[in-house]
Amino acid sequence: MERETLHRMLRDMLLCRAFEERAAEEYSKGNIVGFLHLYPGEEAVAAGVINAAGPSDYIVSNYREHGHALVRGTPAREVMAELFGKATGMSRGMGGSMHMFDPERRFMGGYAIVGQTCPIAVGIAYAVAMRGLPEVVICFLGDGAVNQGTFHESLNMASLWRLPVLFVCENNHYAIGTEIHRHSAVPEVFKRVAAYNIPAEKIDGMDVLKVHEATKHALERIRRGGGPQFIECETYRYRGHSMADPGTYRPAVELKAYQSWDPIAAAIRDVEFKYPTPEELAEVGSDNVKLFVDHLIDGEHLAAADVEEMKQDVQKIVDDAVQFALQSAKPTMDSAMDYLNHAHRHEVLM
Amino acid sequence: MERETLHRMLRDMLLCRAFEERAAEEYSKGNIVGFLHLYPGEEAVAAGVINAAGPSDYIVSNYREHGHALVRGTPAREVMAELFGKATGMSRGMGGSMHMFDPERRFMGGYAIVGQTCPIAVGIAYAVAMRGLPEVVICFLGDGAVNQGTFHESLNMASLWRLPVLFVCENNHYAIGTEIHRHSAVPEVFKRVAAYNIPAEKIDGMDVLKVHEATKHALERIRRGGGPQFIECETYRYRGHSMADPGTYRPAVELKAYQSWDPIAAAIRDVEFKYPTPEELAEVGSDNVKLFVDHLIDGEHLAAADVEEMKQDVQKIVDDAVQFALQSAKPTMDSAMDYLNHAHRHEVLM
Amino acid sequence: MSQELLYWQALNRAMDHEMAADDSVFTLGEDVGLYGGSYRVTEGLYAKYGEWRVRDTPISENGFTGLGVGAALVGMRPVVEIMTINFMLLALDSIVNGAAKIPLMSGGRLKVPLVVRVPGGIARQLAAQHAQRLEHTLMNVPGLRIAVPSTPQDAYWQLRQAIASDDPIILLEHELLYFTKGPVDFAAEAPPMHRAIVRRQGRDVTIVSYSRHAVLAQDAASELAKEGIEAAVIDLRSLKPVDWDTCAASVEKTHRLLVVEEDCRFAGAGAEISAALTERCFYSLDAPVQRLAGLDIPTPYNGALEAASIPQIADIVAAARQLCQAASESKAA
Amino acid sequence: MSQELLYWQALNRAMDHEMAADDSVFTLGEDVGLYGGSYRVTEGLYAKYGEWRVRDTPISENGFTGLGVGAALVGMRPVVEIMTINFMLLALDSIVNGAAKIPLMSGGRLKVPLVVRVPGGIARQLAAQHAQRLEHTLMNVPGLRIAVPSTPQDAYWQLRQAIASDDPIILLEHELLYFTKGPVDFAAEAPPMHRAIVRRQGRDVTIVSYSRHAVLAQDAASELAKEGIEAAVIDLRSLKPVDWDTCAASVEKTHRLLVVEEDCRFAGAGAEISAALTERCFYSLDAPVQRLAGLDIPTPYNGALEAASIPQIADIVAAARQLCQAASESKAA
Ligand SMILES: Cc1ncc(C[n+]2csc(CCOP(=O)(O)OP(=O)(O)O)c2C)c(N)n1
Ligand SMILES: Cc1ncc(C[n+]2csc(CCOP(=O)(O)OP(=O)(O)O)c2C)c(N)n1
Ligand SMILES: [Mg+2]
Ligand SMILES: [Mg+2]
Repeated sequence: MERETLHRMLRDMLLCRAFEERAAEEYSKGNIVGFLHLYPGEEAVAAGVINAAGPSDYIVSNYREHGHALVRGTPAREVMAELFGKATGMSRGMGGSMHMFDPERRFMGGYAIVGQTCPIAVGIAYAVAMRGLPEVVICFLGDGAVNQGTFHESLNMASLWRLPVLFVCENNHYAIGTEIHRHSAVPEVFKRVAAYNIPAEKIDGMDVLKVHEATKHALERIRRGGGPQFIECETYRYRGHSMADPGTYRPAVELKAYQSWDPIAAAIRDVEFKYPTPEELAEVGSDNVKLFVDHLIDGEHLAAADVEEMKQDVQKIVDDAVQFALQSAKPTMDSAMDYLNHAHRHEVLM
Repeated sequence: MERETLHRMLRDMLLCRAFEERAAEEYSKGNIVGFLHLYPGEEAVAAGVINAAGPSDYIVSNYREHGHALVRGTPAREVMAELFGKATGMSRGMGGSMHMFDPERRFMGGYAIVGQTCPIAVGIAYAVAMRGLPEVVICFLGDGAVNQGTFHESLNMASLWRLPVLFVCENNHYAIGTEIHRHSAVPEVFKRVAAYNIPAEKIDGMDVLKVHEATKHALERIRRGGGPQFIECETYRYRGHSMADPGTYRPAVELKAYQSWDPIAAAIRDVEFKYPTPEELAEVGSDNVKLFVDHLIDGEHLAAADVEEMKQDVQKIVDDAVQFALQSAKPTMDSAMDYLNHAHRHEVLM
Repeated sequence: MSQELLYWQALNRAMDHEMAADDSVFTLGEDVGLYGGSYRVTEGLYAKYGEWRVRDTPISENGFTGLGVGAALVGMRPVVEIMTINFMLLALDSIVNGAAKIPLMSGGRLKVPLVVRVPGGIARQLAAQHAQRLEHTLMNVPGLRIAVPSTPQDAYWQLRQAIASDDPIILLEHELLYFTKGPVDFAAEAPPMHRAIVRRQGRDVTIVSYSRHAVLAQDAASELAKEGIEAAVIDLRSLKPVDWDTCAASVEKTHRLLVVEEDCRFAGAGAEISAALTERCFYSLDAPVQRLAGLDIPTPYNGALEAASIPQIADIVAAARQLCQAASESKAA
Repeated sequence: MSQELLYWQALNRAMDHEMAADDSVFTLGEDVGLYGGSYRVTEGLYAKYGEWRVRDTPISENGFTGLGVGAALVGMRPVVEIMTINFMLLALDSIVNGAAKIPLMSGGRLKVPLVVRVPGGIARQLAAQHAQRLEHTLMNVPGLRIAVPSTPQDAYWQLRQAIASDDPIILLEHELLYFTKGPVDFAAEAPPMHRAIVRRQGRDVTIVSYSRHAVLAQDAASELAKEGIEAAVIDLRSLKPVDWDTCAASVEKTHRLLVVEEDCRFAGAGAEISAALTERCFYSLDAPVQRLAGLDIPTPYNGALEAASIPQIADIVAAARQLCQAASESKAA
């Protein structure tokens, strides 16, 4: 892989991590309100998948999408300003954390109804196929979304008409507080996809290189006319479901197991539920970012000092984003009404 | 198999056939109005499945359910009167063809929203499981219903909680005018069920003995605690989707192929669409009823004369049902309001 | 210039004209293609435009409606046919949480030029699950527009306008209107999509209605004329937005308003019409606005009860007559 | 006798009391079990009653709501929790085409003793897809009943009454009320489930509201009292059926009516309230009924715009004041 790509992916992961930790802080200060679903732990998926896509491919995401937007290239300023509800935000302060849009980068949103990304992505893919274009639509969804009827309907249609869509399931093993074996009769998500005759594979979502590789190949297969593809990325979120969720339903040892890169023992399910303390979090070993950093340093793609510099760079970007968001103007009700009606501005209604 | 069961199944099939042909006639006369979906061609499924069930098992069906009700034991009079919209009908003239209920025989309806039978059956099964009873719920659905999100959601839940429900897919290869390979990415319905970890098999739905056998075994597995089971019955409807549908989208040769018990050749898909004329229908060979009659006569379970007698018997039943329906009183608006409000009759609302 | 067409034919021509003019227009739904559409609206289009532009879908209402939303986001102009409005309950998430909200939610960065065509209303003994109206459900959703054509000409005009518009628009078609006939002039200039039309001028009472009941109201007005009651009949043509000006102008002249709808009375479309016009014309009204509406009951299958569950011409006549009497009595008093 | 409880705690006690009394009562929904419910309503029940009676479901709204309907048909008393009303759009088929229609459709042979509990309304910056009200959608469905408790005591009473009833009932809970406190008397006799309550008597204007806005209306009335305007405040407590008698009695006394709702104005719940009470009290009204409602816009994320999109206390005060002025002017004129 090119050095440049490796660097870009690491930088993206660091940016996502720093951005989200800061968002959590700003939430506690009251600068961000509403539901805030954070991404730490899952950065390897966004970085691996989106960096494998081309500029004319489309991305459709859910409510845990800050990382997806950042990796896609939306300036951190616009992402943060949206969280602050400002007119300079990527959705002009209208959408907030769960509804981020950047159509110029073909980042098509930001949907908070579980499962909704599927038909929307399939619809964009239908348009692409009908036009005979070489573009692909990447559709993110969680493990919990697999049980929504819309998932089923969408995959059947995507396969029936061989639409150019790559489904990426970010399987973090939980739908809020419900663990996957308690919400899915077949907890191996990729196996369920056999029902639609869509090639599906499960990969290690904590390893950005594997994610990138798998995505690249899947996109190639799609562009060669292979129809829709499905990738299940096994991953984990380090925080609660949203800032409103203490995450107490997950055993601390489970969280640690992921962060220190061990396979989860089946036994841990019976462990008493308890969210890890900050101390416990601090003493935890390597996570997906650490793993990648180690790989890059070991492989001499990067020196430790470079990583430090990168960390400082992204921190600056995040600080700047917060400053920008703080100083930005609020949207007005007039602008809201304009957005609502912008599509019929030149039409005579009555 | 017991002689009695064989006789009962044949009688049921003949009754269904005679009933439906008469219903078509009454529809043409204007005695029956609305959507009327007829069952000829599929009788072996109702007879085979429902005769394998016990009296305390539940049946949930869709809008093509006259046969299911008849086999379950609802008097033909009540079924016909319902089609006529009379107060003596099984739903008191309120439901019509698509909404037939007979809770005393645990025939739980009659639903006209495609896919809706699934969650309702799963709900009844949940109640049975929660109570720890030995009952099973039989859920009928069509091949088109498999693409409804509700199907997916229901099967996942049924499997997750190992509910006592037997799904019976009446695969007649069409959802109205759309052939299965045009609506399902995986046209073998039973294969799609693997996504839910539910044992599934495909059987010849034109052979009542095979249907009966498969159902018996599936019910046994469920009662032994094996969780939900799925049977796909390959069958065919000889008529259009409903009385409003000429069925012109189906090649005549395809229809004949089924009626004369040949496998369908792949080639027929390209044949010009044309609904068979009455002459063509008449010259057609054996169908599922004929097949069973031949088997019973060949096996000396029955003489040809017995069959004739049976046919006359069921014809009398159907004639009587029409007379009954004609002479029955119409429901009143007061009764309709009573039905709407019957559940809160003794409650103080305000 | 104009030709006599059935309502479904007018819709069919509108589809054809738009599809011919713009290759980003496509239609999808159950049996719209090979089968030609349940009410024949898409007849012939599959042969003419091929399967990509006339797409038969599986029975997956939320899925294929959502597909339409997605395609609209990237510049296509999808016309989704939901076989009947009864199944739209399954697709409401795509319509309400999707199509209606994306323009605002994206800060005006995306448009949703989607049309959803749906046959609905009370037809002939289709029973509770196939005989309902969701007018009010849709009216309460900000971001949607709703057209309710009652004539072949309006069907032609409004479907074309809906396809040409960049907003998500629902076209409510009435199942009993598909086989009604009327003149259609393809070349005539269309009135704005949401403008109400005064179908009949009147002096004594204003009857406001829409869709099939606007037709019944005109028949009722002819009856009333025989009794010397001159009823104005306004066909709303649109339920969102509603052309209040046209309605208010008539009410201010007649001082009496009867709202006729097929929708269930309780919280039906008529509630908004009655409330809004009362607010606006309160001091011109000689009597409270009357609503004549469907009974608050799931539609019974039996034909007589079905008919009794929605307003018939005679009911409209009686209600208008009574309203005129009540108003003059109260005035006299 | 009574104790101070939070709204969610009152609901929790109601659940517990009903589950203890009748083993056919069970509850299901996303994260109602192990996790204890998004708004804590089912807290502790999983440990006490086990997984069959407190069932965590997959994210399959139409499926598990339909499951509730099926279970109700055979004598169970399911309490389905839909995590928030926004997701009920996915479950409407099971509610409307299922629960609401089966009693009539079966000719009275089946009952559907189902309760659907749903948090809803505008909370704090949850944005368009998580900040809506479907009051009107549900009101227009014959066969449903709808309760909208605004106090912990009502929450306790109405949830118990809903579970005890044999009809399908929707309990609309407001997300901003869960952490409000009030006295709850477990032993007191409950008023009928759909009876409106006059929260404050008044002479000059009647304010009719429900759910959280009934609380705001009481605050507004206190403000108005300082200006010498005595506003009666009626908390509907139920949106279907509506207790018209209680409302009409007050309107006939005050001659002015202000309807306050959080629902979008166009075709919102207030439309029916305004239309029905105008029909009934037309000749007692000094001014047209006023509706104060949410703007017709998907809820913007920004906090200030969100607040501006629904009526606040000051808006209620201003509207009531203006209504009293307008009415006396028109009377004087
Ligand atoms: C249709 C719907 N039901 C419920 C919710 C509430 N909800 C938000 S996120 C979530 C869990 C989703 O889990 P998953 O798909 O695994 O995604 P994750 O949050 O783990 O990334 C739920 C239940 C919702 N937003 N939409
Ligand atoms: C949700 C829904 N969508 C569409 C319809 C209209 N419709 C009625 S039957 C039918 C085809 C169903 O096909 P299948 O499930 O194979 O059953 P079959 O009629 O062949 O027995 C359709 C599309 C419906 N009743 N419900
Ligand atoms: Mg998850
Ligand atoms: Mg079929």
